[in-house]
Amino acid sequence: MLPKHLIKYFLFRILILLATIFTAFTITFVILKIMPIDIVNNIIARSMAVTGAALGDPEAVRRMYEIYYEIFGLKGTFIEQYVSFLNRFLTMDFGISILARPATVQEVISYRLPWTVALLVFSTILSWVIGNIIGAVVSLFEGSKLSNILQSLAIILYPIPYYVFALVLIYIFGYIIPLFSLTPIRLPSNIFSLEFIITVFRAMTLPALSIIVIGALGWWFLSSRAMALNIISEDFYLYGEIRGLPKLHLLKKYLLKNILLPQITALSINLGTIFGGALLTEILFNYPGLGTLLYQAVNAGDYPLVLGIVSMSIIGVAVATCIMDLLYPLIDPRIRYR
Amino acid sequence: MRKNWLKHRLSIYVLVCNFILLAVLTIPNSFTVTAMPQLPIPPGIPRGDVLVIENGVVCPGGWGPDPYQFNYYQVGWATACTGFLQTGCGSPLWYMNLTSGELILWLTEKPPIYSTDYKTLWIMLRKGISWSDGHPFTADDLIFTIEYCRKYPELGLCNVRITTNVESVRKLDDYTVEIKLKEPNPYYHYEWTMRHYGWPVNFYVIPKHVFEKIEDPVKYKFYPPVCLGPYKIVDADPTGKWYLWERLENWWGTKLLGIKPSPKYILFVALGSQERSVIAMANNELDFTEFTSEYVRIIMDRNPYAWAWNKRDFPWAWTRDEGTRELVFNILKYPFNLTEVRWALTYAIDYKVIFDAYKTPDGSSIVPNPLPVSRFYPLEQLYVSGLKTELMKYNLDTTPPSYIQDYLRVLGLDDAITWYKHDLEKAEELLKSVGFYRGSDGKWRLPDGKIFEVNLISLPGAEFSFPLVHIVADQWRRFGVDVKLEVIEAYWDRVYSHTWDVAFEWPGGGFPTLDWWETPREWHSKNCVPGARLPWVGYIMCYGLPPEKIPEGVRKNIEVAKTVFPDREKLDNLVEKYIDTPPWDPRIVDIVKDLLSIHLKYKFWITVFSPARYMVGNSYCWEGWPTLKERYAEPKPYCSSFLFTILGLKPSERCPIKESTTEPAKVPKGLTVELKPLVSEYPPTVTPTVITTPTMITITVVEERTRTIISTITTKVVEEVPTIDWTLLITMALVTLVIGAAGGYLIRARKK
Amino acid sequence: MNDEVLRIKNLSGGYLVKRDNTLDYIDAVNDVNIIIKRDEVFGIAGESGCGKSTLLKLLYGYVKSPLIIKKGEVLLSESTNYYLNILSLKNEEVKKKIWWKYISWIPQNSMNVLNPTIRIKDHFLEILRMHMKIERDEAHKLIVEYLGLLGLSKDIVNAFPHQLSGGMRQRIIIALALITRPKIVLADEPTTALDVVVQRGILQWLGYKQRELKNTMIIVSHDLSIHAMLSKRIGIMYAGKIVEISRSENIFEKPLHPYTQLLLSSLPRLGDKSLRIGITGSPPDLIRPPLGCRFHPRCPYCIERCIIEEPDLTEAEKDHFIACSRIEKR
Amino acid sequence: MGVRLVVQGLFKNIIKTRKMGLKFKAGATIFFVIMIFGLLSFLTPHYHSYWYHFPQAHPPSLQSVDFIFGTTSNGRSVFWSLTNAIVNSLIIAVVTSMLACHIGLIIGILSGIKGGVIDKIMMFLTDSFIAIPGLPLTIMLAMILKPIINLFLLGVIISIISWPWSARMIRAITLSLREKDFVIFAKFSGMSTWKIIFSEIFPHILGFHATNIINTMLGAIGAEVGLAFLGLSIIEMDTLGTMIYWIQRYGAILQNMWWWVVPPIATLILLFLSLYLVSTGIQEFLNPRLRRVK
Repeated sequence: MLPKHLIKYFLFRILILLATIFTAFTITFVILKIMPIDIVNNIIARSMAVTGAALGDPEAVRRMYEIYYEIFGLKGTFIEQYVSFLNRFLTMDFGISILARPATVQEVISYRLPWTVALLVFSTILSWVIGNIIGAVVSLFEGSKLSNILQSLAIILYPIPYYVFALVLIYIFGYIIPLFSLTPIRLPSNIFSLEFIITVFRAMTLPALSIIVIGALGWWFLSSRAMALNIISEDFYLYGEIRGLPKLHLLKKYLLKNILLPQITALSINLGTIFGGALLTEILFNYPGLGTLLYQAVNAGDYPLVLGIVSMSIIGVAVATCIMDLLYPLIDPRIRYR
Repeated sequence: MRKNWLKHRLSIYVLVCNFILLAVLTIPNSFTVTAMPQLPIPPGIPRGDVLVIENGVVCPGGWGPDPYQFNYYQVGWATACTGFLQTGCGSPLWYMNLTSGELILWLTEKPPIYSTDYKTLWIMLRKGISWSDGHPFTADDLIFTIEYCRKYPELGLCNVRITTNVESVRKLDDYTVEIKLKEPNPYYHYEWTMRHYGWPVNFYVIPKHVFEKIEDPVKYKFYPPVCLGPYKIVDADPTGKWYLWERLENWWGTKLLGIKPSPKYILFVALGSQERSVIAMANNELDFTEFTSEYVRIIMDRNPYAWAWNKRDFPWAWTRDEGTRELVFNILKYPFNLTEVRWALTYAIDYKVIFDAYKTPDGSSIVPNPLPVSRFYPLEQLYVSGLKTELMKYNLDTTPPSYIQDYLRVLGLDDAITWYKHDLEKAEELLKSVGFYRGSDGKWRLPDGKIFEVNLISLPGAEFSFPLVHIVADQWRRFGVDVKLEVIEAYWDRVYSHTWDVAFEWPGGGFPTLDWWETPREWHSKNCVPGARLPWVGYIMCYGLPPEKIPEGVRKNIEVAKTVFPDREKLDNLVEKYIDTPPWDPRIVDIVKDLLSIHLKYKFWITVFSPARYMVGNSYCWEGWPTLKERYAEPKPYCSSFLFTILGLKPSERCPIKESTTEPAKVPKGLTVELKPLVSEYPPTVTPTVITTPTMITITVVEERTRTIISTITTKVVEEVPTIDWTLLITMALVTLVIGAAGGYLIRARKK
Repeated sequence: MNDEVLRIKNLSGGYLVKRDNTLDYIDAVNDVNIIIKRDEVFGIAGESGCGKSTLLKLLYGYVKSPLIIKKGEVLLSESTNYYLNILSLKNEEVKKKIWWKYISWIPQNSMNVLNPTIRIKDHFLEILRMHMKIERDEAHKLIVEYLGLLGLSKDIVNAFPHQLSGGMRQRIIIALALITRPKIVLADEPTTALDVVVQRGILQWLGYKQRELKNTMIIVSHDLSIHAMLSKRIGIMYAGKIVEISRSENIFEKPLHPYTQLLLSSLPRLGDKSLRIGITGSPPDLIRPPLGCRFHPRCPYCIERCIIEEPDLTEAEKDHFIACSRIEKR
Repeated sequence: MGVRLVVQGLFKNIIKTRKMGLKFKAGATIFFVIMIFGLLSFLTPHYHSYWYHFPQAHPPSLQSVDFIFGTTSNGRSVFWSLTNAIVNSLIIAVVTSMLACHIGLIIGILSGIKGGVIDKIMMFLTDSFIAIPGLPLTIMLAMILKPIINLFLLGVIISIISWPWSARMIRAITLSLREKDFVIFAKFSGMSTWKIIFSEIFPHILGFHATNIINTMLGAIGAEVGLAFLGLSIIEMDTLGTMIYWIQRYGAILQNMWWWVVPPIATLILLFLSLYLVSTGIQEFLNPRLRRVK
């Protein structure tokens, strides 16, 4: 059985988590409400403009507006709408997406979630692993040629805006050397076939590459190298060396283990953000992920969909942070519950 | 010694880097990599069996959020990106042949038959038609459609439009339907005729046997759709990026009319951006799409198989779009309620700059248009040339550049009519006449001393608004007007908030028929009642009315100015007459002329041009795209009439084919009839002998003279495609040089 | 019987440091000669920065940039007549053959020297597997047994370093150094981080262990009281040189070198109420050490010869070596 | 926790790498050159803002200053656009960094020093802002403020998503400082909280704060380019983002108009590079621990 103070701490942490999610949701809702877009008006007005025909009876038009406001949950005062959306949020049922009507928000998200998760989990973890390992290894050879080249490369790659890099990738691999097709892909039904792997590879390589190269060689590399250098100067590392432990053992047990613990926190927050999608990357690569969907929804003022995706992201990040806070003491023996 | 070597090492590094880059970039290029099409089609289907269409500009964001939504009567444009319209899945009763204005009898055997008072419409359906699931198509389906819309207010627009227009609907026999209208309306058949888009412009018939089982019309998705067209949907991407349609082998059209489309499969893809479309078409992964004038020159350079409107010759531009591009004034708001201000802003625009901005290397561009009427047969001859003397009063440019005149002549248009003169003096004079004055900073001030500000709004996605709005904003600013340009995503919502001054729109235009189009119908002041939401036509219906008559929705948001409009009554009368006159009646010509004269006099909108659109087909795999010479269909890839483009295609020898037929399936001649709906006193089934009133059009219009003049124009030859893309390489090399130099500096710095 | 364990011969070493684009050599250890015998606790004392720790590092063969060896040998008596020069071996060889087999190390600053992310037993396991090639399970048993022998609780085997007190950690470190029963144990300021009470306990324990295992121990500390407690012989170091070596009684009872005298006089003694006199001045800059006797700028008995001539370590009395020109002359 | 270790790591790392001074010099030099370029914008001729004033898509030539970098597809001088873009982008960057960093500084120090309930509330607010996905939030705000958008407001929008990170970092540093002897000593000697903040904590945070300002500038420039990419920046003005937006819009890369493509992208990369180098350089320069090592 857990000690009393631990239970108290756990409960408090979960309370904070709920409060965070609630506040973030409220902020999003308020901002969405301030947004000068009335999607019902937008949709009807657009149809009317294209029709070019008189709508005739003003009463009928007014009724039409009313019906739509009702269907999309946009009826009533600000507070009423807030309560209704909060209710939807609590049941995690965001109702019908206005853009994709009559599909529900969950349905629309579920079409794209696998893509986003596949891309971002894959590329985030890969860049995390690569960046940290390179960072730690390079710190062992601090001052050598390899270290200098890698460091310079990272310093140059880190600040390149990734959309510039993405564009370069598209032009090189989509056009000059058309290795990767730019057309959307079709997933084979058999997910265990070679064809499936090739198809997914084709669709994901370029966007993943753009994230991995910049992520791995940028932030992860720089931060892990910084921490590794920090650890190398610590007494326990020196004592490890004095005890004549093999280099590989030092790298694994002394360097990486101590670097990875704080980096895991950063990774978990990063993984939490995947539910928001990678907006610019997805738009640039025409990738069918949540980011593009969110952008479309924001543009159109599709409240349920925006709130659905943003809430997922909020919950993702908040829960990831909370879980890390709770689990961290288990992973890192130095930290205790406060 | 060593240090010296170090110094050189930097430059060696950079040089080596650049050489490697150059090698990487050039080697594959010089071997000309043959791009393997990697289309999202099921395995085993050869490229030649698939027609790949990008439907581009109309879908919001290029793709639909829910790909399985085909219940098109629901609010929004659910089916916009699916190929639903283009494949004829949503089939109308009639198509309009947009190159001639003739009706194409599709699901019907006859043109619409009106009663003499235009309160009843009889529709005679074709016998033997079946839905794609084999169920026969009858009058019940049509009646069910109308009743379905009437029954559910949740369907919104569909419900509103049926309840406003239709009194009752009745089945005379299995193939004859009688629609009773609430008011006399000789235009009602347009609601069932596919002219330029599809729903919400016109209605489709929905299958009764499917929809009658539906309890909640809001939740129903109608997937897979049951169609009347020659294709059925096979598969759709869950993320809406593509839709694959397969030819229906037992289609009623093949049996009844002998039409069998050539492509076995049609793939509609969303590529997301023009760049990607260019690259895809250059790689022959795309067969048809629309480009903007910037990108069309790129694709014509990159792919020798790319065909524009006149194959690879002048003119590439297709200028027969039904809409004209206008800058619409918020005429309820001061100072835009003043005709002088509107004209002054018109004269401050230099159309030659706009022409140049849209110009492509071959010399084709937009068509300058002083009137909100489409510039093609017969509207050009009837109205634009017809109002020439009127137009000349308004300072028309009498000495346009010769290249613009030549261009107009090639298109068969009146080369004397270009646009208003860029006349800043006159504009200045007009503004001063209403009390405006220039401040010391050169900016215009309102009489009360405030700076004259114009809030110009535009859609971001509409490629035709760009760069027009930017150029106009720039020119007005040069003239001393403070322009605030806003490019807004939720444009329509903004328009309906009435809080803008000038908006980019396309309320003008027209079809190759005698009547202009629907917009003047709403100009009647009876539409301006307090409770109404103003339909989007620039508020002409409210112009000149006292502010208290203006709808509250408007008054809530803007301060409505008092306006003197002496022609208000005249306009109302004209609109009444316009509504009562059938579209095929020659008397309508004079009415429209008068309407246009009023419009011209008060300059409610600045009609800037008829757009030049660049519809590019890739003839690598599919040939027979409609061209200037073989103008059998409209080339717009997102409109319903694109079905006829599909029917005109045949495979080239270059791509492997398996199941596509080698011949195009042209529409038989007998299907198209002149747009002259029949007028009868009795329902057709009651008296089989239909009495047609002989209302022949007595105006003789000059046939377009396109073909004969082409040879007189010097066309610019498109340069040969270079195998190695040097400039790009140099760009890349320079970028790496900069990066390399910085990197090298760092490396050297550390070495010290 | 040869009871020599380690012979340090003319050992000189220091640090190469780059400052403002000039390479400076810090002369940390200069011409040191010591012979260390079996079963002996040898103390090295001196002010901070006099090169004690550097000397220890050189003895251990832990030579890593910027530390370099200038000249000299560290001879380890492997068998009766065979000496192995540690400094001639390659880095890897030293690591494999010498460390923890012949020489082990008790580091300074016990608070931070244990890897915080692995358990105590893992620290032992590492050494056993690396230096003794003992398999995991066997090693585990061995560790528990060993810790029991040392009088440590079995529970700490599974503890993480931060869960232990400073004294406990220090014990663990000492245990780590002794587990392979090396001939020589080097202790670099073994108890500086601890409070006096714990310090005393640890030192007693260390002395007890040494007597039990009968190995040689070299203790480096600036704290003379530690030496008083443990060391049998003491070498006093000043500015990279050994200035006096003798048995600890000699050093404490009748120090000969003026530096030692001053060092001792600054040490509080029981019952002595006179004011303690510190040594005036500060240790010399080892980049440019003073000519002649390195202590002469601070030496109260400085004569002309001290400035000119560098004194050698000579045996002034029996087993009492001293490097001072004045004494030599006497 | 992780953040704190990263920050500490960065600090220590910089102490270790002795040649950072060169990085600072290199960064400052590049930045200086870019700034000089930007200052040229004060000489911008009035006709620069006009479209089609120059021939379209004219390659670079030396006939006049306007043509040094050629002209764009809409007949504007790339040279003048670039000089203006640099200034405008830097204005956005400075506004953002000033706002975000100082809000972060105040909140971070307060919650770090005060602890308890204040800390809990502030951190939970910060966490809430961190939990909302950044770019969508910016997009929404940009859309709300579109009718009245200007450079300053754009800066405000971007700073809304950047302040929480500053606050967290500053708090982490303050927390570690709070445990330090000198702060405890100051506290025991009866110094008031504000005095402690200003005399004991602040000097130690200053180094991080300076680098944070520059890093935020870097982030703001990047965020502006991202917004512009979606058409949500101020398209009427020249910024680095809108320059890239127009390049994209006119397909300049595919049209091989390298003279239009290279300047903004190269400037962007160089600006990022220089700011990054300067920020690492400043860390080295202002860190008191580093000074001791020297």
